[in-house]
Amino acid sequence: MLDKEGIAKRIAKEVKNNTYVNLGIGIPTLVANYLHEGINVCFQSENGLLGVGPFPKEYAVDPDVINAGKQTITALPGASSFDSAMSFGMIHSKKIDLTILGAMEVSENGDIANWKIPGKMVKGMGGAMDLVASAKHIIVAMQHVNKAGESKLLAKCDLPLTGKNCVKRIVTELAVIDIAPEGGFVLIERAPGVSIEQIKNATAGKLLINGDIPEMAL
Amino acid sequence: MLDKEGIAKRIAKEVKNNTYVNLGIGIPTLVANYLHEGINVCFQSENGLLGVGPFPKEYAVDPDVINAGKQTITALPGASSFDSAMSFGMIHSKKIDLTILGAMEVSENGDIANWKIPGKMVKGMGGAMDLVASAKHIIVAMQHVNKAGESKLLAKCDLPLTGKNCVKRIVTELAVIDIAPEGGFVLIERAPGVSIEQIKNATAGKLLINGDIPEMAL
Amino acid sequence: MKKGNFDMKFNNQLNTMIHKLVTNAAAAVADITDGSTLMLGGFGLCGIPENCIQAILEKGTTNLTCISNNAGVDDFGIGLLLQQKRVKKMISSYVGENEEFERQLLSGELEVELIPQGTLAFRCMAAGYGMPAIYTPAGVGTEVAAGKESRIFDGKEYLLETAFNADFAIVKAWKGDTDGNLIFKSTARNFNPLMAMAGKITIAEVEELVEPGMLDPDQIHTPGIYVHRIFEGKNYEKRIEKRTTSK
Amino acid sequence: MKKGNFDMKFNNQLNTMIHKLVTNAAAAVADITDGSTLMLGGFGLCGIPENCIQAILEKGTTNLTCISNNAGVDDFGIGLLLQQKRVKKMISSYVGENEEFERQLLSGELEVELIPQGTLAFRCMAAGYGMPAIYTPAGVGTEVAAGKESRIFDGKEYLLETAFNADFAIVKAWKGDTDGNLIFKSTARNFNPLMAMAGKITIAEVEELVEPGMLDPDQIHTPGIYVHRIFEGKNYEKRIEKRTTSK
Repeated sequence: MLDKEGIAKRIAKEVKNNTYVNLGIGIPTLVANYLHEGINVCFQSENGLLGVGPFPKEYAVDPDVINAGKQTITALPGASSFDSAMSFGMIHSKKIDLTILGAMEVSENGDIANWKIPGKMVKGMGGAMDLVASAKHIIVAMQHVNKAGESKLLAKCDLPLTGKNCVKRIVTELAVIDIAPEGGFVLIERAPGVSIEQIKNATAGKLLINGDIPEMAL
Repeated sequence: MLDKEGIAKRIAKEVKNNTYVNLGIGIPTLVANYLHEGINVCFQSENGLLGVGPFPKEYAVDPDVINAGKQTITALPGASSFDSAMSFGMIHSKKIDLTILGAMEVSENGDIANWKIPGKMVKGMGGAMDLVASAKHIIVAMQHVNKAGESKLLAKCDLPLTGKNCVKRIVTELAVIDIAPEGGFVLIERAPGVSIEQIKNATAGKLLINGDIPEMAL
Repeated sequence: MKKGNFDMKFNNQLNTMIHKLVTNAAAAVADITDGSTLMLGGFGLCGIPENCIQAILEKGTTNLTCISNNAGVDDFGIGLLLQQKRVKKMISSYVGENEEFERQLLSGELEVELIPQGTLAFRCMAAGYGMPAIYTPAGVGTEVAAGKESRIFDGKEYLLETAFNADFAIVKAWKGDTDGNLIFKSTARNFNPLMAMAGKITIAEVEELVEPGMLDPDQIHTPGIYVHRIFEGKNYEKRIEKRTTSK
Repeated sequence: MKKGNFDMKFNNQLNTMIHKLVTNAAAAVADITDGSTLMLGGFGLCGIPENCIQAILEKGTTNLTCISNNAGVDDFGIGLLLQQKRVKKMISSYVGENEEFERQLLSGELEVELIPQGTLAFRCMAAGYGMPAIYTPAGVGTEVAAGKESRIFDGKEYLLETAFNADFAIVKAWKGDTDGNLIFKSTARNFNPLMAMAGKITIAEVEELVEPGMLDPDQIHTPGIYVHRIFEGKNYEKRIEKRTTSK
C-alpha cells in the first residue's frame, strides 16, 4: 500500500519529457518532487504562471507570486505570467499535455466529482471544471476509499459532477486503474504488497482484470 | 464651398474634450490638425496603438510604428500598444467615443458603403465594418458628389454596405447633415457661400430643411 | 497633409491624454451606491484592491453583488465586507478559505453563484471585448449547465455564457499612470486586467503612480481607455494565505 | 511536503522548459506541404515574418491558403508568393496595396475571402482560447453576413463567426527566448500574438533570440506554450509602405 508520497512517485512516472503539466492541490503538487532525471516539464498554475518553480527561500517570499493553491512560489527562467483568460485559454485550446488532480469520486465512465458536498461543503470548483473539460490527459490522484471506508471508485458518482467522461487514469494507494473506453475500471498495476482481492473489495464500480496484474515499480 | 482642409476643420469642432477618437484614412486624418486649443483627445489606431502622435522627425522614423493607413507615426507619452483583438475589443465594447471615416455612399437611414465597387475595386473593408458596427458616434467626412457628379447622399446605397443605420452626421464640402432617427438627411449648416438650392441639387436622398439654415462658422 | 501644422498642434499639448486621477480610495468609491454590482480583482488575497475594499467598508455601502474569484478570508479582503453583511450575492469560483462565508451560505443569508474559474475569466473578457456571450466547455454535464443553452461544435459540447455587466470594476495594479495605463506584477495580475475591461466604471488602485510617458507602451497590460479613475494606494498589507518556503 | 527534495530537484535541472530552437527559416518551414493553410502575422508590411516567407518561396511550396490581414505589396511580403502564384486562397481584411493581387482576383485566378479586421482578430483569438466560435456585430446587414448565423442579444444583432483552424501560424517577434516566449514591438504586434495562439504548429522568427530568463515574465506577450519552433531571423528589410515625417 502506498502513502501519499508513493502515489506522487508513481504518477511522476507518467510525466513525459517536454510537456506542459497542470498540478492540482494536494497529492498532485507532490508529483513535482519525483520527476525522473532528464524529464523536462513546464508546470502551469492556472492563476496565471507558466514555469512554476520551487517554493522560495524565506528571504525571497513574494506575496505577488503564488500558485493556484495560494502557496508562495517562484518562477523559473523562461517563465511567463498572464491573466486568467489567457490561462484558461491555453487550457481550453489543449496546450496543457497533462492534468493531475484529486477527486472525491470517480465513476467507471470517467466522470469526476471533486468540488461540492451538498449541504455540507461548499468550496467551489475553482479551475477544476475548466481543466477536466479540456485536458488532453487527466490522471486522478486520490485515496481508493474515503474516511468512512466507502469506495471512491463508483459505478456512478453520487456527488455533483465536476466533469463527464474525462478521467483517463487513476492512481490510488492500492492500484493504477484506467477507464475503459466503453466504461469500467481496468486494473493496470497493484501497489506493492496489495492483492487483487483487496483492490476488488475497495472498488464499488465494475473492476476489469485482464490477465496477470503486475506490481508497480517505483 | 469647403476644400478638404475645410471639411476637416469643421469636423474638428465636433471633437469633444477628454475623448477617445478613431480617425479613418484621408480627410479624417486631417482633423487632428485642427483640434481647438484645450481639447484633450486620445487617438486610437486600430492596428494597435492608443495615443497616436504626429509623424516622426526624419531621423526617428521607425518601421515598427505605423498607423492603420500604414503611415509612420509616433506614440505620445501615455500611449499603449496592444494586439488587434484587444484593439477591436475596445472598439466593440464602445470605449471609442467618436469614429470619423470616409464614405463612397451614405443613405438617408444612415447606411454606409465604403469598401467595394463590384467588379472594379476590391480593397477590402479593413477595420471599417467593425468601427461602424460599434461606434458610439460616427461622423462621415466626404465629398457631396462623386467624380461623375452623382450624389453620394442617396435614398438607398447602391454599393455593398459597410454597415447599416450607423452614420449620425455627415460633413461635406457643401453642408453639415444629420441622419434623422426616422430617416432623411437633416440639413444643419451650409458651407460658406453655399445656397440651400445647391445642397438640394447635390442630394439625391430626402433632404429635410427645418427653418433657417445657418452658414457654418469655422 | 499640412505636416507642420499637425506637428505644431501636438507640440502645443504634449499631454493629450485623458486624466483620471482621484485623490484617494474614498473619492474613488464615493458614488458606489447600495445595491451596486462590483467586480473585484484578485486571486485569493493576491492582487486585491485593499484600499477600495476598506473605503467601501468605511462608507457603509451595503446590499452589494460582488463578482470576484474568491471571497477573501474571514478577516481580510472581501471577507471584511461579508463579516459586516454588506454582500447580498457573491459570484465566485472558489470560496473555500472563508468560514463566515460558508456559514452565511449554508444558513441562506447569502446568495451565492459558483461558476468555473475560466468561465469567470471569459465572461469578464467578453464584456471588455464587446462580445455578448462566449462558448466554453467548462461545466458541461454538471449542475453548472442547468438552465443554460448548450451547443455542439465539431462533436464537442459547449455552454453559452453571457458577458458580465458590472456597475463598477475595482482593480489593483502594481504601477499605473495618470492616463489610466496599468501594469501588474506576476500572479497578482490574475483577473485584474479582465475586470478592468468589463466595468461600466473602472477604478484602479496602484502601488506606484507615475506620469504619462514613464511606462513603456509595449509593457502596459491594461490600456488607459478601460480605466476611469486611478489613485496611488497606501499601506498595502499584501497578506499571504499560505507561506511556503524551501530551505 | 518534502520541501528539501522539491527544492533540490529543481536545482538539478535549472532549464526545465521545453526547447524549441531550430537553426533557420528553411528548417522551420521544412514540413509545410503544398495545400497547407498558413496564418501569417503582420499589418501591411509591419511585423511580417520576412525570413519564413522567403524560405517558403525558395522551397517551392504551392497551393497555399493564407490567412493574413493584408497581402503584402507587389514585390514584398505575401506579394512575393502571389507573384509566383503559390497562393490558392487568401483570407484577409484589406488587400488594397497590391496590384497583382487585384489582377488575380478580378481574373478569377485567386480565391479571396474578405472579412472584417476585428473578425479576423477574434477568430484567431478564439482558436487560441479554445472557443469554437464567437459573436461579433461587424458585418451585420452586409454581404459578409450572407450564409452566416445571426443572433440578437439585448436588442443588437451579432454574427456567429467560427474559430480559425490553421496548419501553421508564422509570426515575427522582436525578442524571443529558446522556450518560445515572445515580445513584440509597438504596432508590429498586431495579429502576431493572436495567430501565434492559433496555429496547430506555430513558427516564430525573432530579431533577437535570448536564453530563458533574459526576458521579464511579466512583459511576455506570447507565452512559450503557444510556440513550437523559434529561430533568430536575419537581414530584416522592414520595408516602409508610407514614410510620413514631420519637420
